[in-house]
Amino acid sequence: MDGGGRIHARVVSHTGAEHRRLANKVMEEVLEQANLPFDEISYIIATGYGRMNVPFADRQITELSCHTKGVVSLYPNVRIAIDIGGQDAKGLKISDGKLIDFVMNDKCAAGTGRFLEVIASALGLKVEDLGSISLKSTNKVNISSTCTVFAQQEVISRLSEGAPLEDIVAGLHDAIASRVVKMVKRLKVEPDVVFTGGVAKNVGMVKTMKDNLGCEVSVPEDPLLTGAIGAAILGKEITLKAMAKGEFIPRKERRLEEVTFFK
Amino acid sequence: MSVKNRNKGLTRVREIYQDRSCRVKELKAEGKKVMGYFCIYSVLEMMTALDLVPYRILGDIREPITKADACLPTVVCPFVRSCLDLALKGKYDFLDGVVFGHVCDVGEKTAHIWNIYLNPPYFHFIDTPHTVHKAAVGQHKELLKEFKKTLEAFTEKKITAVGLKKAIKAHNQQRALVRELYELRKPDPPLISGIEALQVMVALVSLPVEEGNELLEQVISEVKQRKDGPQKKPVRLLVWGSIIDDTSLIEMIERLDANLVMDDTCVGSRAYWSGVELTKDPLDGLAYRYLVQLKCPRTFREVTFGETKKDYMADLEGRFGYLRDYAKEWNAKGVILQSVRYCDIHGYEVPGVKDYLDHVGLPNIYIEHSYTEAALAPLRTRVQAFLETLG
Amino acid sequence: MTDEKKKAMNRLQTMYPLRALIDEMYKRSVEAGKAGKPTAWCMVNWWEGDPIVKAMGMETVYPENYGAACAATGAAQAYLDRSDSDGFPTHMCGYARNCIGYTARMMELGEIPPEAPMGGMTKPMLLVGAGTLCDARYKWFQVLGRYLDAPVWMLEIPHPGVREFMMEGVSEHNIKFIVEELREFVTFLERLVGRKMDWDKLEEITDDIIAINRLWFEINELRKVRPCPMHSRDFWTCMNASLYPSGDLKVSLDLYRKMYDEVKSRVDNKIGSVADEKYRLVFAELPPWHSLRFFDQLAERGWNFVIESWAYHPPKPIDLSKVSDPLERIARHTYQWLTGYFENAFNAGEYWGYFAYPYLEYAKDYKCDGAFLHPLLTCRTATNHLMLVHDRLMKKLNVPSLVVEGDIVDLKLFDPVDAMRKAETFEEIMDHYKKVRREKGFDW
Amino acid sequence: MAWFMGIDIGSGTSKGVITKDGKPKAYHLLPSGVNYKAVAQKLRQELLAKVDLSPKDISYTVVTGHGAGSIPFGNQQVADIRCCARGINSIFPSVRTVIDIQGMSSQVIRLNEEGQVTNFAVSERCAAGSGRFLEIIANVLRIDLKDIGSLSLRSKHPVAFTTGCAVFGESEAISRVSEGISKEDIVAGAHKALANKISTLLDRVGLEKDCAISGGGGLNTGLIKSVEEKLGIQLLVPPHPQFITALGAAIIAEERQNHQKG
Repeated sequence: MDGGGRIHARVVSHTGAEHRRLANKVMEEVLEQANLPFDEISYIIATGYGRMNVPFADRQITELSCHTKGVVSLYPNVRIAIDIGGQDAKGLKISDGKLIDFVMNDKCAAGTGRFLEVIASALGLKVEDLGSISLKSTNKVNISSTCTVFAQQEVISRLSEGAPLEDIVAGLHDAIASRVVKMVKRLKVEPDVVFTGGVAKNVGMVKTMKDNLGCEVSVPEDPLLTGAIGAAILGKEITLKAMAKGEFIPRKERRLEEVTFFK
Repeated sequence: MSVKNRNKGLTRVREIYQDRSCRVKELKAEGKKVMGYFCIYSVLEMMTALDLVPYRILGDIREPITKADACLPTVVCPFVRSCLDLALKGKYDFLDGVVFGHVCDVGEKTAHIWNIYLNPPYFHFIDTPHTVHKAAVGQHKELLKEFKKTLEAFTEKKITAVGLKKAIKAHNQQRALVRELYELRKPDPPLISGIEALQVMVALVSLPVEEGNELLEQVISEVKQRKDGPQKKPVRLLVWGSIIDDTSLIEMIERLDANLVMDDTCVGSRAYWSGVELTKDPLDGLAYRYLVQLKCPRTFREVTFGETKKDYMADLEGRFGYLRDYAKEWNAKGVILQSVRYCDIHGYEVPGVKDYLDHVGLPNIYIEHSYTEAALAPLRTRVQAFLETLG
Repeated sequence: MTDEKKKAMNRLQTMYPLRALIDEMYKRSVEAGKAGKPTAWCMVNWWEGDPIVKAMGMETVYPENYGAACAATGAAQAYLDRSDSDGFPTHMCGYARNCIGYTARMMELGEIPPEAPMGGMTKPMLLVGAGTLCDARYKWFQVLGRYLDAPVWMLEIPHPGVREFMMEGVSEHNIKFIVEELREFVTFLERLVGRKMDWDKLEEITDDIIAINRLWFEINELRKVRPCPMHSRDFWTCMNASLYPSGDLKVSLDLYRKMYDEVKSRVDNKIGSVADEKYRLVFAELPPWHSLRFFDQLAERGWNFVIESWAYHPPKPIDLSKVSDPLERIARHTYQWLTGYFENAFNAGEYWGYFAYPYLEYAKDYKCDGAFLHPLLTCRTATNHLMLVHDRLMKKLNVPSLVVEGDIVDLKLFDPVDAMRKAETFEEIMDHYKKVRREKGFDW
Repeated sequence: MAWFMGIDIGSGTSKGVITKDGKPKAYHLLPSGVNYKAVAQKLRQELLAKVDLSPKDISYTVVTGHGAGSIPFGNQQVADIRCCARGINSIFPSVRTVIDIQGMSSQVIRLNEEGQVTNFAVSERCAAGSGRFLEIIANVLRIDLKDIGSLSLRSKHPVAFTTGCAVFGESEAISRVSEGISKEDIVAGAHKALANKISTLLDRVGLEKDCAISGGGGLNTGLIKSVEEKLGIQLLVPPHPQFITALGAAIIAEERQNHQKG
């Protein structure tokens, strides 16, 4: 992102176990896309689960703050942001652009994207296809097990009892949505509601979330990037503020080699 | 003076924190009897008065629970399970006896299970009342008389009024010293970190009262002088909730951009804020202090009790007003409400505390942990985000 | 349920009118609410506070029973979710969360929720808490202050199964304590209701309750024979009239009399409560209210549940006729309940711990082949001691236990298929230990 | 010439065995997939084909396992725990304790000399106590499940998994990875954690030797090692451990047949 807040390059890549190597790879790609030398980057903020493993980042900020920034930049009137990723689900309460309260679940795969991943693989389906399948459903099957592991077992037996696939998949979507919405309700939901994260790409989930929340939800065109965009904005703000004051900004060395974990 | 000498007290504190039983085992070798007690409702003065060494039973957040599952279900307080687990693994074999108060359901059942499976030479259960009615205080005094009887039978000594008053003075002095220590957390940056403070508190429940007092005096004087105290951080925090007997949670918080300057938790300030009044019959002062003045959610306490109309806010004010005062005096900007998983007595309190803190405008966050180091990792994000909302 | 399933379990005819009393209890309190008469929500308090509240002319309902009712009718889930989104941890007592959710919804609507089972619980004038046995019951009524302006009175009582109570003089000061408590309670109620206590009425109610409990105790004594004439399901249905003494106690007394006669005639004619009694079991603690049909399936396999949780049972009878002060009579009656089941343990010089010992006595007296233990994921109190019970029954009596996790309210936590798989295996185990007991010279 | 069949429809895989005179003559395994009915029929066909028999040659069939309810054939349904006990008893009569580690749960079963169950403990409704835990860890580390055992054997310093829950375990594994800890140490840690779970199950029912392992877990060398280390005993590992329950079902079929005769 440049000083004017224009985005020049975006990269999304699957996080494996090796956060650090990945961070380097992503950085290389994004620099190549923007066709910039590394040193040109004034400030780098790392966020998300692996934020501690971005050796070249000048600062680490949690995904909650970054998501807030990112979402607000896209939807200035947002009051509630819901982010469902593969690892966790978050609800953010936002008041004039600032994060004032939040809830999150990262204890349990149920109610996260992981839930869908695990079960999709058990059903031999692609996660991307789940949404469209679920929309075909006429009466969704109620999935009683909370734990992903047992929900998977339950799904298999439902199928063996001859329940139609789409109804089960719809049931799964509903299971996540109801869990997340129950959690988010602790924030006292009010519009505008924005839905982000990998799961927000799933049309079925978007529909179920609307049904469960009983209100409209907006989804940015690239729901995976809101956190990164927010981080970039925060980086921009920090830099501009320091420049205005004429302060020197401490920066990490711009190096992309394998670094061993700092201890 | 070398750093080591300058921080002699804190070094001793760390020694004890790392090997809690080291001192009491020495004392046992010298022929003293060591009395394990569970939670803060066991009346320490009565043990001290008989020259017994009270030693608080704590868990070990680093030790996976394996043995306890055979006699306690897994869906109960992991702190209690950990305590029992250590005992079943023989780590509390050096205790000459154990004392349990009726602190909470799990504590109470564990008392019986402990007695059955470990069969200690001395065992006493105080059925501490759960309300603060006048009648309940009288009942509590009667219960302390029984405690006195069994202690005297076990030690074949008598508790004299003089001896008991002496013990009360010693423990009151410890409470006063702890409050003095906490005073040193008021400056910004605090003169002593949350981690160090907790280590001191853990040391105190692992030593005879006099030795604890000496150690406190030493720590207080050296902390006042030292130059290598905590750094200034953007946020000062107050922490409330269930027991914290391991520094890892506090470390997680202080590693982030915050100083933990005050607490209302067990092992922390909770057991030290109120002293015992020296009444004509010392048992009156003890019965009152240990039932009415100790403020743990295990006791039913309602400001509007006995009124025919209920006023929720007045009730909250009466129950949690002290938290606002703590925040004010220690200049804390936010409150971390924390509870170990499956703790009912704290669980029921949470929405009320939140209602109150929101009402008085103190930002707060509730985190629940399962008494394992690992479970802290995901909590870090919550706490950091909370700090970011404050900053 | 298919017909032959119905046949497998032989319900008592006299159970049905007793069951009907519960519906009346809710109806009466709603009407009283409408009529602006004093009403109270009570924790089960083992007759410590009931007679006093009743004598003050208050209509009572019991939110714990309402939790079971909501569970049985499937209404609970919505209330649990509500308490959940109000920020109460989900591991808390299912009854409490159900009650919190219900109250939140009722106060929001400004009236009894239309979907509320049994016609709902009317907004109370008073909350009578009783911590006896469990922390939740100290804390949960206080929590309702978030939604209700009804004052809470907390009844306090010593804890059951405490060995220290066997020390000389302790029981007497315990009784004294309870009486003092109750006196404070009476003065409070007089202020609240603006009416003086009618001591004669109190005495009459107290004696009715004592009579009901004595009869109820005798009925359960009859269950020791083979085949057992009365199944736990009938017990759970009929305990209400003892545990929740509301309405006309003379009616309850009469219904229990009829019940006694029916059970007695079954004993005389060797009629069992299941078609073919193969296994006799003791159940601990709280049943899965939402899945009681599970017991019909077990009945088909010859499982008879012959005795259950002592805490649901009345005190072992003692003579209180000489006690003149009704408050002291109440105190001694309740105190007998909370110590009576342990005396033998302590007299035998055994240390058992609260809740574990009565099951040993039950297993012996009711000749049980096994124990069905039901750990609850949302109730510490009814769960903490079950491992101990399991261990002691085996060590002392060679009676095996079947452990099936579940919950009282949240049916998501009970899996009947898995339970049945364990149950089938358990039959083999009960057979095995029947042999072992014979070899070791036990008489069953 | 009496033949018997045992069918075990697990939630992950379905196993079938044909026996004669208490000895296994044919084994077959299929992924359970989503249609238990179909897989059971297919399993039967392929089993019969292996010994070149037709359905009528089978005198008695016992079905068991998670999906037993939906099997269209079979003379009787028996709980898998009992089948497992009989199965192991037919191979190792000296075994008094068997640790059965399946995809969805683990159980420790005590049995007497006749192979009757005398006590058992099933892991709680928590995947941490089952083979599923290892699958989850393998999945989050993106390693192939079949390599997980051998990988763990290469570990020098297994990480301590302090959590008791598979999903916690997952996030814990992630945070360990992010601390730069090697996959083998994490996997080995996961094995140790499962071994701990199993030993607490054992604490409930008591360990009496000989002790055997069965179920899919019996194929995992890393798991066997960590259980043996934890318990300080040698585990007997039967041939085809994942078939023990199906085998037991066939044995019970044989018993029932003889019982009916005389």
